[in-house]
Amino acid sequence: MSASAEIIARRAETPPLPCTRQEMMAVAAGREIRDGELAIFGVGLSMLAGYFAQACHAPNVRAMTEGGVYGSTPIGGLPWGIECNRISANAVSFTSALDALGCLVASGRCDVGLIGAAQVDKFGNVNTTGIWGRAIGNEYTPPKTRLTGAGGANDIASGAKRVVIMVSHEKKRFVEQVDYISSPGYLDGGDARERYGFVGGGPSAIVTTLGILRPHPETKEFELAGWFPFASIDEVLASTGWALKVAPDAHVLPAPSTEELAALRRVDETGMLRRQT
Amino acid sequence: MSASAEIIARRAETPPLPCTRQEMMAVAAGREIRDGELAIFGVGLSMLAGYFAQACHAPNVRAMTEGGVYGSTPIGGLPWGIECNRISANAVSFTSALDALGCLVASGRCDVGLIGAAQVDKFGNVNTTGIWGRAIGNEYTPPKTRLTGAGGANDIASGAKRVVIMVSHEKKRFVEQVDYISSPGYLDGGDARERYGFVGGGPSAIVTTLGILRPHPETKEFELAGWFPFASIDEVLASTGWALKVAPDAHVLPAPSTEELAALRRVDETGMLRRQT
Amino acid sequence: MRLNKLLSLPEAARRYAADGIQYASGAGLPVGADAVAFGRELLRQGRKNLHGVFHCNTQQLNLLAAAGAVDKAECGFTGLEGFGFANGLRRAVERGTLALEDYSNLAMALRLLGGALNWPFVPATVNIGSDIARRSGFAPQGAAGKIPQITDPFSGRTLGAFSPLAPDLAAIHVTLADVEGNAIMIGTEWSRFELSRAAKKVVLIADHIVDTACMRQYPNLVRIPGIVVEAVVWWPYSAWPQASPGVHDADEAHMRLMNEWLASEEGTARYLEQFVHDYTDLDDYLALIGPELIERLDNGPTRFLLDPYRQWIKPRAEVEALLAANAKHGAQERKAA
Amino acid sequence: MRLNKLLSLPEAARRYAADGIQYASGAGLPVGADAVAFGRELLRQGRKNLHGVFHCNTQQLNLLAAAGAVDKAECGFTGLEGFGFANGLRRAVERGTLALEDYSNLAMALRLLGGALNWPFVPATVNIGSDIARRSGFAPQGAAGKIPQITDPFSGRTLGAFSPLAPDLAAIHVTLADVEGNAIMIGTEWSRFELSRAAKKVVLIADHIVDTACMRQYPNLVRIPGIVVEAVVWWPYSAWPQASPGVHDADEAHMRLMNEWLASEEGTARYLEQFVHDYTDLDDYLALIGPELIERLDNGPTRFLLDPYRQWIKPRAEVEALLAANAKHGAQERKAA
Repeated sequence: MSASAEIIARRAETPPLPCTRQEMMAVAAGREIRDGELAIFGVGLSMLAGYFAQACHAPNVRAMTEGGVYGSTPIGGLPWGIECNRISANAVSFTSALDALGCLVASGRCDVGLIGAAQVDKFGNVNTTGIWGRAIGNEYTPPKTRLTGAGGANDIASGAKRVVIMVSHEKKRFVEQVDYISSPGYLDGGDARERYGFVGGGPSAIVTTLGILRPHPETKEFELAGWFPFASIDEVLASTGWALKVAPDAHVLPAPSTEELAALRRVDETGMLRRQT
Repeated sequence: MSASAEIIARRAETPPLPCTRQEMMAVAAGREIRDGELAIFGVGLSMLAGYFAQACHAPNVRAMTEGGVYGSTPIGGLPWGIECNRISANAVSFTSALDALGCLVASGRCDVGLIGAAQVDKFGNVNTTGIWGRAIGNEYTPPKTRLTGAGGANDIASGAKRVVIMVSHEKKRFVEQVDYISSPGYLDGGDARERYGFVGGGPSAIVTTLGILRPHPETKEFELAGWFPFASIDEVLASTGWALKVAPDAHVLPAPSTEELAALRRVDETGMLRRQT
Repeated sequence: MRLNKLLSLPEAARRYAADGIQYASGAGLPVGADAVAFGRELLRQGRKNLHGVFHCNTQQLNLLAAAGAVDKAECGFTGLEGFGFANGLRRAVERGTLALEDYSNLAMALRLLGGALNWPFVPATVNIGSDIARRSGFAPQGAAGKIPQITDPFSGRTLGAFSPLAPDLAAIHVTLADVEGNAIMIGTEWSRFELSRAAKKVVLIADHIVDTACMRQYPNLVRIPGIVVEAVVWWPYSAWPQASPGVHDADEAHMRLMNEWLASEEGTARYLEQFVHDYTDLDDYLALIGPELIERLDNGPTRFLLDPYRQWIKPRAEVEALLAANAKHGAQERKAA
Repeated sequence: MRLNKLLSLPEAARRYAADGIQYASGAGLPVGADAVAFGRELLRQGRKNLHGVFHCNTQQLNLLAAAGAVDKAECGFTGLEGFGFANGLRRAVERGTLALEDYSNLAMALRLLGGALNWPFVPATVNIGSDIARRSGFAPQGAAGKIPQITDPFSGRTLGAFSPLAPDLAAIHVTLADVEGNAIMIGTEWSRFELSRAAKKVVLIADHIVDTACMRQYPNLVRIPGIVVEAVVWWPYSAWPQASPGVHDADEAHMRLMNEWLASEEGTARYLEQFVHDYTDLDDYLALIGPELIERLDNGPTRFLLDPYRQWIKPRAEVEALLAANAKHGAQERKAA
């Protein structure tokens, strides 16, 4: 048994987690970020995950927001926006959208982006634009439910070296095909991204409330790579709207360590993630 | 006799000017600038002419340089450059080349630009790149004499609503065809500018050490529109390297008024123009 | 060019806005510095059929859309970040009374840059491949003209082309302005720099009026010079309930109340009555927010960012005197004409 | 990522420059703030066959060209403004030993923007129609690939396309930097913002090192954040004999002397001997300028522009201690590896 397999086995036997599912998800997403990387975070969960990484294992992550806010760490709780004073209070530089999303992200310089999704499909395409509940058809009509639009996520999905998608694991969100591709994953799979010359590599992980999905290296179809200690393969499959494949090396993922949880809770000062279970 | 003809006749009888030819030229060029205009000045003579206009008849001219230096007036003598401290000392805004030459000039927003020339031809094309002394031929070779390149003048010539060219009136400079078009005038005449979709209107005047040339409304060939009191049609023709036409309404131009000269000399604090006759 | 460009908020809206224009807000991010008060004034003056150019939705667009004053809008992000979906905007979109053209946030910035440079098109390496390029709210029958393909002449590879934006009017929120229209923004510029060059007319709405000496001390901060500005409006708390970094925090309770009320027609009517049509002047407007809350919002964590400039901030009486002088001058000019 | 990025001038040049690279200077205008001292150091280290990307010529390119270290260069303006033609550069061009590719000043800025955005090409509405588009110093046989035609997909009209620039190394002059590489420029940015995003590696040469607290007070002035910077060099008067707004004036006498000497091979050899190879360290370099002249140049009319930041300027001893700490750290890292 390898050292890491041993850890996994030990974790799998641990009693119910001392944290919420949202916290587990934030920790799992944060683990995707490596020290020293240039990383762009959105608002909410993804910002928490990013700053958790910085507070924990990636102290030199170069964090930015799409507003061109550089070098800041949130104070007094999670910012409700990327120009929230909680994040504007200690920045070293303010520039612009063109700079952040253009010169640093769409250009291919940014190592990793964290984005959210209302719907995601098996090729990692993200919908944050609207819910039609049907194919739109030839003539475009307004959605039944209008969402937030693409924002900067389309630019991140096109340009960042890799993208981590964070989404709550529910069947209605994990669909065979999204109603509308707001931010491109692997489109219809394989090397489809090459058709558009995207400099970004596409999504490397979908981190959910139940586990992590990763793309098959060839087909780019997302497969179950791991599940959280409180979840199971069956729960994941039942919560996914397509016939999800399970990767051969899929395994239970380690619960947050004491250090991880402490770091996360320092970042989540106001306990946003602890309230939402 | 109309009032203006009367003025002209009276001016023509005035004794030798109380100013240098360079000063006359600066005043004549400055008269091309109207109050309130957004105007871009180069270094040297054109900056003097521009700030003379501001000091004299166009107090609300909105002066800028291609470095994105806004709202300043030179102090302590003529700046030797567009980032000279003499002009950086009282600016209200510093931006960039992209802003000044792109957003404000090439965009078509700038009303008037003053540029210089080493050579100019009958269609107002300007050469500041090099002197070959022959047609370059199919294969490009280095010039006999390398000059300064186009700088921002090409952008001004392409985008400013109108352009005033300032050049010393010598036969070697007023040529049938410039060796190299650094900054486009009317190219080969007529509506040639339309082929390139230039938003700028092209040169409205060539102000020289002897007088002013203006383009024929149809052919765009530059013609003699007026000469300075110390000059004559014959001197102008003899100093021009192409068969210069004289416009039907060509006339002698008014000498600098006392007010004009006083304003110019306030701007030309260090007497640069008075030394160069 | 007049050097004193101060106008009252109502006068600026009257002079530069009209029904049917392409109207852009110059804002920080969705919940950041936006001249929401300018949108309130547009509604007070009954403006309608607006074509909104909002890099991101803010409470201004949310309100204008809820009130039915906007027929068309182009946006990157249409939510309210941490405050959820923008209920007024989403209602108008779902009902089909507002045609919304979707782009990404970078696309909007680039389209404004294209307008600023007066380019015929802007190269697009984003939005291609997604439904943003395949679906058009403005041309439901076919989006082929939205982000057409072009070929890179160097490599032969295919990419997209964005259409530039050149709005008729931009009402840009700035932290500090002098009476000539030189302006300093504190916080992200977002796309206000590009917009100030792309728009046909620019009106600044400033939190504070400062002496021009401030601009001469900090010329590199003056990213919007007066030469591109038509008018300067002084209206404190114009961004309310949103934040203005360095000046005041967001009013989180009103952010929520506003968005809740805009979720229904009745709520919208109530909001318009109480928070749009009911105040008569600046004092009245500030009373809506309330002095206690203002004091709290004024003492947020970014307050220190304004410290270097406080010495140049003109007191209210002086701003009002300058405004009156300009109004008198304008009246004389109109009489003479 | 190291937070302390301070390197000595020789070490920065050694680590990031090499023969044959595309080397860009990040400067103000021709006679403005340019890290001329970085060019001197390149010559001291014997660098050659450089491909110069100089938005405008400065005394740095004039010197590098005179010394024969540059084979190719791309420029907008190649003069020295009020100081006349650049004699070192013009000699190299006229002799044919330096291939010069001409663009306009806007074209250079746009090409750097294109590099910053990683676009395949940049729309060109200038330079077209002129000999800039018809003549290529890099491809004398035919300029067809220099500014090829493209068709606007919206209107069908024809325009040009510029090739983007992404230099291997940019040595950018800034007024103030902290040890992390956050930087403030005083005076026009010219194209330093675009260049700092377009270049593959960025080294800052700063007049002063300041505490990061300065950047947190003025984040809107920090147009180059540390996240795009490899190394920070402290070298006072690096722009000499040119000016650095807010810090020092131009040394007009040396501007003239330098350009006169560079007009001939003999003069160039003399210049290299006396002003490039002869100094051993910063004190020695400053002695070349001389304390009296430094005092005069320090007291120019833009001096007041630096006042707000003086409280954060680190004294020389502290900068040298930080530099030593980083050098030690670097040596340990190399030993460990």
